[in-house]
Amino acid sequence: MSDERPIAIQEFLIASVVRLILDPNAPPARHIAVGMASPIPAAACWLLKKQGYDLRLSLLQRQTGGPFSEGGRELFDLAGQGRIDIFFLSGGQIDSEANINMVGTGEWPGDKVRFPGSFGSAFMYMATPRTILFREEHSARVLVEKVDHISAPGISQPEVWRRGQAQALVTGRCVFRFDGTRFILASIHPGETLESVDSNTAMSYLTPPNVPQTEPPSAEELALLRGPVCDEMLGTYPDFCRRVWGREATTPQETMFA
Amino acid sequence: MSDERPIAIQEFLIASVVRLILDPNAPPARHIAVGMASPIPAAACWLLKKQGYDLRLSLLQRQTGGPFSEGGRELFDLAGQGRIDIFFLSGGQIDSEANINMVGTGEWPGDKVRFPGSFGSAFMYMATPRTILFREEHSARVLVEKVDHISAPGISQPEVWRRGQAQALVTGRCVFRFDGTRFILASIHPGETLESVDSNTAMSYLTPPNVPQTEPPSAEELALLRGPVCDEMLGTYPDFCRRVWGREATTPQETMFA
Amino acid sequence: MTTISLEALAARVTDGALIALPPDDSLSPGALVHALVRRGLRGLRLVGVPTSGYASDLLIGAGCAVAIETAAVSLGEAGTGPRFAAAVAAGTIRVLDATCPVIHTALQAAEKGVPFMPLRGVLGSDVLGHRPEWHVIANPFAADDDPILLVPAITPDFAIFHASCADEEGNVWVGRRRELATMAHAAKHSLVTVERIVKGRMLDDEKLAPGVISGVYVDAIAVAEHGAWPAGLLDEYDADRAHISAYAKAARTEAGFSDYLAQHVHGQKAKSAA
Amino acid sequence: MTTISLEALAARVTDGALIALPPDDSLSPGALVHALVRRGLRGLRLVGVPTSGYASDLLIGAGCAVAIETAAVSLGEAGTGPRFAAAVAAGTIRVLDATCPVIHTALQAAEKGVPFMPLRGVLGSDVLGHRPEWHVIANPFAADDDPILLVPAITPDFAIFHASCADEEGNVWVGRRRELATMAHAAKHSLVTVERIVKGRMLDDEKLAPGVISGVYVDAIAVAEHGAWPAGLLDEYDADRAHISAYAKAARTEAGFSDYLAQHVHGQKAKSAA
Repeated sequence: MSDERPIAIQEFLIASVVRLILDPNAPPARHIAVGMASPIPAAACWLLKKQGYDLRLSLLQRQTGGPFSEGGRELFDLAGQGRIDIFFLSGGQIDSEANINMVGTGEWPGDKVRFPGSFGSAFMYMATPRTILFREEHSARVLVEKVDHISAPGISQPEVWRRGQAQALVTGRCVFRFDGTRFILASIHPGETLESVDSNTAMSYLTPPNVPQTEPPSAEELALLRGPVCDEMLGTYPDFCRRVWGREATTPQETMFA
Repeated sequence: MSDERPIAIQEFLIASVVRLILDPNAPPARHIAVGMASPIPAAACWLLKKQGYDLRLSLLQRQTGGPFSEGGRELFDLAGQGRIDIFFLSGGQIDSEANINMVGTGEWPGDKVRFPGSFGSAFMYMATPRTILFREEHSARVLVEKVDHISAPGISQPEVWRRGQAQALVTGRCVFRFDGTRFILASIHPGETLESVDSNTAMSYLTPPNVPQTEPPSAEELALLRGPVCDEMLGTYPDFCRRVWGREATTPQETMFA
Repeated sequence: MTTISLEALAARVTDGALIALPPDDSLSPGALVHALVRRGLRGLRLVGVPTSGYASDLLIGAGCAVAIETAAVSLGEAGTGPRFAAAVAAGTIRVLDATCPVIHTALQAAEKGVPFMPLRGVLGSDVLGHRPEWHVIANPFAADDDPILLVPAITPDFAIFHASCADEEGNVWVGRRRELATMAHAAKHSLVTVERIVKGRMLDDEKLAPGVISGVYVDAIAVAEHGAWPAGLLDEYDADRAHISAYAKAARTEAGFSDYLAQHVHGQKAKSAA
Repeated sequence: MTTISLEALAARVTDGALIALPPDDSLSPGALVHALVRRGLRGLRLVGVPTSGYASDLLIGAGCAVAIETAAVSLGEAGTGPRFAAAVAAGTIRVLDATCPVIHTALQAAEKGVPFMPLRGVLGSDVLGHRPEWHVIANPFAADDDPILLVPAITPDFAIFHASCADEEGNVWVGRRRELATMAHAAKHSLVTVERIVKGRMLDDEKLAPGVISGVYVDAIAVAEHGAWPAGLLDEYDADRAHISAYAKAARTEAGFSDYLAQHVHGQKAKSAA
């Protein structure tokens, strides 16, 4: 049974996150945690689980079940202990030094547009060996040369304790790799061009010769996403599931950590 | 039904501890904690509970039940928060400045006689508004002028954080009050004299004129001690109950916190 | 411990108090917050443990709160708390932006009775730059230069939350939400609503005890059925997402928020008094 | 997680390792300690969390341990651990005397991934005077002179303990003994014996989850029925006081201790191999 629906942009992002997680040149991915308000990373992790990869997955956004028994601080303690290999962060603004702004724009603490807040970013970004940045909206107001406020810094002075930095930034138009000091365009999604990326990006980045197209999700991946992965996510991300897959959460579904 | 058995010395100690807890001039006793290896304080607290006093009692030496749900650190956290009003300490040596030694004698860490160790004393003595010191053996080897090693100090410099000091020291021969800098003989148990106390004490203390006899436990108190209090203590202090009250723990008894 | 009414519980809270409360997905005290709004409290300073949502947005919108320390004010998929965002724009709320583990750490410091506790990370964040009361010291245990953050203890006047049940001695079952235990340990007073009172002593049951907060920390309890609403409660009931979404829409404007209060908060008073 | 044999579990521990273990009244791993003695390990450094008893005394007496950090080595009413006391007198054990909350605090520091944590009290104790690696700093949050202790994190190589049960994913139920959770969080590896393996995932059960340590911290599990013996296990069985009292008597002398080992520890090997 082939699914003829076009590939949604979110499905491209999810597939891109999956490729980044599996990157054989990156540090190992044994335990991945996904924070609040992170449907795309959550879907990528579920996809890997459904494909049978042996990884431990800790999802924060669950009211019941879940991996923790030590309350809200266990995620941060785990990361502090060095037991979380990958975390995901987004931001209202992201800049050319991989700084993220989850506070707001205008004068501190965000008198122009106020975002919810920094959550655990100021800690997790520095405690985790690999951080994958994601932001569906790829526009000049999001990808800025310099964020109005730094919730969590992309680069630290050498004497500052830090286990890792951003591995990459996945957007609705492309994937940027981060090399420790700057972003490098790694692939662009179908329908986008170097020009469309450039004109919607206010942050600096490097464009190497021969930027490939982003590899789309495979048919098998799409089938898993639209079926069992969506099933897992309906309970915690009903709006996302409706928007991307047209699925409605009928009964409350609070499936457990797997 | 009158109990004709003579009053055991431990019963005198227990009654003395009860009087100290109820001292109307001392800070309030709403929540009392009793540490490990403290049968006399435990009996005093049970006696107060059985008499109907409204106080919260947290006994550490229980394998099951008990007041805590946060593991072994909850007692210390409670004390740190200022929620424990009275604690009890003993020592292999106790000296004239109310220092206690739970480490050992001879060279550090106790090459002559090694005691079990300091347990929580170095913290609890300073975090608790009232500490009642107790030691059944009243001899010149226990009550020394200066302890070989200080597990927990009786007196601190003014800049050092401390909520309280020893209220008193209860021994098998007498009760000493502590006035913040020195011990003052407060009462002597029946059968003892000023001379018998003095000849068995190597620490300095003040002897006021007219030292009274220690008030013995009342008939009602004795009946409670030998009945329901002993019942409560059989599970955790079987040796003590055998020695003092001649009772054997027949079946394992792990009564719950009350 | 005898239970008191919801309004009597709310009456324990005083103007200007420092109030710690959990986020919407962790035993949020919806009914108690409604009662606090009805009391018309002023000058409250809120602490989101470690974030907050509907509860804080309501207290801010109703003019009860003058300050909030939190890692976020979020309604989940419905975004930033709208009355919070409006108060930020208007400059009518003092925001002490934090990051989640800072708040956990600051409450753990109060739990242990120490004046501060260290935390890794945070250096280089503007969150730190706006908290002059925090200290960065040289790690005295390191041979090399190793700056590290110290955050001061947070000792709330009141911790407020809604739990499944309490027993007759005031022990409260919060399950795996241990951050509520830390919050209660750190606070001077804890005011708790529960779905129901159960018989016996939960601390005597080895199976139940690990999820219990001892009554030693609990000042007063009121029974409030469905008292987390519109938030959910563990495995007992789900959040009312439709309501929160409707709230987020209504609260975009001052007028919409007033209507919401009239209908869902002050309206309740008449209902519960009837 | 598949379980392994008790001897295979013991084989994970390496000479010279830093081993954290609980006191006799808190899920003490009696059977595993016997297996460690049978392995003839050398150079172990023990950490009592926060005190220790029979288990440490046995490892010290058998020559497996060269150092111990603890707030006490106590057999309860039977007094100081006799082989520990003998080793102190002979100078064959390095004792890092501590006080209970220091050890809890040092493990909490490792749990949080910070290099140190402050603690009140302790100033003026000789325990502090013998720990040159500890620091006393001026509280940077105080206006006046306020010295305060900082203790370095303890990160054990192995945490070892005996629990009631584990599920098939390696989640372990320890009930209210949360200090074992902290110990497991702080340690690099946790080796656990259990009475039994249960079906399902305990972390999915809101009632059971609060007493569970997640399998993320657990390296390997062996089933050892009555594995706390001679210590007791929660509400499942009591300590064998008569045995501990007999041990205390036997272990007063080197010869008596050797006889004890031959009868109760090495004797077990033949039995379990048969």
